[in-house]
Amino acid sequence: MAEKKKAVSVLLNGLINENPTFRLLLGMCPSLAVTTMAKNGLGMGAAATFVLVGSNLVISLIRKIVPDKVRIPAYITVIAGFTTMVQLLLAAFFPELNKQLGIYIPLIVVNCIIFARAEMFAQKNGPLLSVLDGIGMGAGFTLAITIIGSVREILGAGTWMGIPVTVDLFEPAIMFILPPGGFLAMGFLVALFNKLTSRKKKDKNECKTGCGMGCPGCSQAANGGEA
Amino acid sequence: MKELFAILIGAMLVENFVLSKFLGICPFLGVSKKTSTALGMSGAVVFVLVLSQAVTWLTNEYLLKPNKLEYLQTIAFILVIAALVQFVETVLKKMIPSLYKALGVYLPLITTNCAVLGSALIFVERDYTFVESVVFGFAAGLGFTLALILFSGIRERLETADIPEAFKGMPITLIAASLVSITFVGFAGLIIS
Amino acid sequence: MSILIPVAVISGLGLVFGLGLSYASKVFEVKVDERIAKVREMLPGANCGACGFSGCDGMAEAIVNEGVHPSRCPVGGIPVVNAIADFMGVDEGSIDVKVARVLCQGDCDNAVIKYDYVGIQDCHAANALASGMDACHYGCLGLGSCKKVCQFDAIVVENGLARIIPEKCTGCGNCVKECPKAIIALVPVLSGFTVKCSNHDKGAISRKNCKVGCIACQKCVKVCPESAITMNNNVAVIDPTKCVNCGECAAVCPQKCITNTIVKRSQLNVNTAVQ
Amino acid sequence: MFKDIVKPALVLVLVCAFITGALAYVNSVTETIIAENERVAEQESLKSVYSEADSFLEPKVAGALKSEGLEVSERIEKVYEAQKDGQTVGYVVAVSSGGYGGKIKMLVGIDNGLNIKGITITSHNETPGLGAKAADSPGFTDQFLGKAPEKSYNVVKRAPKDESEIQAITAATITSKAVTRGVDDAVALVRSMAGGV
Repeated sequence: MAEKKKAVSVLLNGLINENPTFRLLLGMCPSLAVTTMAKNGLGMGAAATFVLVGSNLVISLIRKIVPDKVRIPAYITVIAGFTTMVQLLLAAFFPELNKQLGIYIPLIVVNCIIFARAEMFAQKNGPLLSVLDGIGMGAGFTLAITIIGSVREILGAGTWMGIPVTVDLFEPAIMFILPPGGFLAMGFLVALFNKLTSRKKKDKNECKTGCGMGCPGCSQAANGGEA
Repeated sequence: MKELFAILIGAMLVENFVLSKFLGICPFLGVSKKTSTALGMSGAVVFVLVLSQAVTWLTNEYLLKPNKLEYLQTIAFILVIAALVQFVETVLKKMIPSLYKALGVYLPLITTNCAVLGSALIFVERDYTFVESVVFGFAAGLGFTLALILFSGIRERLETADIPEAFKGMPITLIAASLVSITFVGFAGLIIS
Repeated sequence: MSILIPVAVISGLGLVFGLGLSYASKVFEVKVDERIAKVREMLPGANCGACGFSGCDGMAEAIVNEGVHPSRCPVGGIPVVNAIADFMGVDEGSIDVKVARVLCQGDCDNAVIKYDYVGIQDCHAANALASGMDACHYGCLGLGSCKKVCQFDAIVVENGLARIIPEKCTGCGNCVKECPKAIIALVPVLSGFTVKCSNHDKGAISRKNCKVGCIACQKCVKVCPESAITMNNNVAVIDPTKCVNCGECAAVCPQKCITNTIVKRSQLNVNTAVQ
Repeated sequence: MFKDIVKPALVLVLVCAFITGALAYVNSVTETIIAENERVAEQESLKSVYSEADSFLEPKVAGALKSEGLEVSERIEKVYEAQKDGQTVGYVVAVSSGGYGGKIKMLVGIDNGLNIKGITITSHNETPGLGAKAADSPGFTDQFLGKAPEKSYNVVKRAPKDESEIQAITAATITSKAVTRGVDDAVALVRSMAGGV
């Protein structure tokens, strides 16, 4: 039973409390560059998940025989192998998505998430757990960059997945499609994510500040509770 | 000669790797806490970028192109980069231990740095000559350094600012990065070709 | 057939790099005493500097090369010290585990304040402004500078007063150095009773500034059977080595500023387990 | 000696060989499909520019054209001959001219009578919303349709008076000029190829 519970916790781990993009802030390059459109985010997420799961599996299988001296090149070759496989498959069967994602597909190789998971997780755990971790992390990554993609697309181009959403509500701010918009959207989303997930941890009675404004000061600065 | 100059300025300002092409963000956000570490890191990145551009160009020209193996570019390039970084790491550890200590953990981090592989893929896409691609790598490294040092100065000031709870740490850094990258959008019209 | 060429090319590259890397790591081998790596692993790795070295790496090197005694690392506590001592073949020696304690009880309800401080939430900043908003010149400002610097999350600021959780505290001493009022002291974990006040004003003044301040009435000094309490410029100080935790002083203190902080053995954090 | 030099190298070679083997196999499967996709995409873009033609010959690269002594500016990349039931009825010229954000690549369809059949911009990185309008909204490129003028077009800010004037996109004059220069070069090339018939 514990084994099963651990597997489930590893799977869910990647989604919320260790979400690679919002929590660990890994894989920033693709998540900022590709998310000009929600559809791109989804495509990129799926491709990255495939590579992540594949490489986690293979790396966890060969982790015992790879000597430490060539550990990094060997793992990187495995990841590159899967990335090229995705590249070929995309070019053959989804040419349109391939044109959009362009230079960013080969960059999945250096996507920090995959290499980080390989080093941190796959190297220490068995194949089954690694695959689950890959799926969890991949899903977390896909979820995150699709959200970023949607935010940027709605604000920047007034459409969502190509369907016009805000026809005359407001003039879309093109800035969100440009690089600065990527940073901005990402910044606010991470802040929102912190706000949501940190609510549980804050202990009520801690009075945040000194007695600056006498005791009412504490309540005003903390979260409204009476000091 | 004009062409090289255009590439140099282009890669450093117009298509700044970090702020407009989104390559190399992980170290950019991770390492820019202090200017000294930022300097160390960008020194390593420029060094590796130039070397990797040269080696990857040669591999592409004499190994991949003759036997039409373009699809193996990613795997060959990343293999070269990983080996190169590890080689540089071992040599530095022996020859200049002080520099190695200063770079510390950032050196292996460069292997997964998107900027290095990104610039290799770009010179293939634009099929630059050997000199052009090395200059492009060097310029990209300079662009990375410029962005990193500029940004680490800002981040040091951020430490003392009074930031709302949820924005502490990474979110405020990202927002600061977006403001800096707006300034770089201003260079867009600079291409002289 | 067309599979052979790519395999040959990439494996050729792999071979060249594999040989090159392993050869390079052999040629450029840096002689490192592997014991240092082992000791480094045993150290807690908090890099807090309590041992006086630049971090755990510095400490590990010092233990192996200069024969420094592992007990200099307070954070690890007994198990770490014993492990390293056995590994290095050095006798463990005795170690008195220390815990930090805030010598003040002036929270929002007890301490009188001089002005409303609306500035950066940092004790140094407040202290720079007429030595803080508390009327009592020596009192805790409760703005959490110590909390910011504590790596073990052992300090909680409640109601304007910093309090240290003995179970989590590893005695690294970072908060002692950080506090602008210098009212955090490192006391042996065994010492039960401490005077939780450090104001040196005369009784009348301290009574005006704080409801629970020590007014130097010296009742505790007279009643202590082991005469472990001495007056240090209008504030009582209990000498932990002499104190037998009888509790007489706490009972007789009119201001209730001597508190019983005996930590039950089970609560102790495994790092600071007492011998 | 073996343990720390040969073994790592051997493992690395094995990993590389195994992975590349799998890749080569995948490639052999997908290679034909990718080539097919590219050919279809190319035909489509050519068709969109020259709808009447039913087939296009293999493109001639700029270098080859120069050797034929034709007027080839450095903006020209290659030329496809457009055929209608076996007859060469016109040409599609692939041009790339320097715009605001970088190279703008486009295809210009011109028939033997020097009428411009159609223009599509295949790749650019102009600023979205401004320069990008040249590619997104057909309004700008449609101005070129019809008879090409004797000398070259000129770009005007206000409403065009006659065939040879093109109204620039507001706040994107560099892009408008770049596209116009590209079309001029294409017309000049086709004029020299079709022998000014």
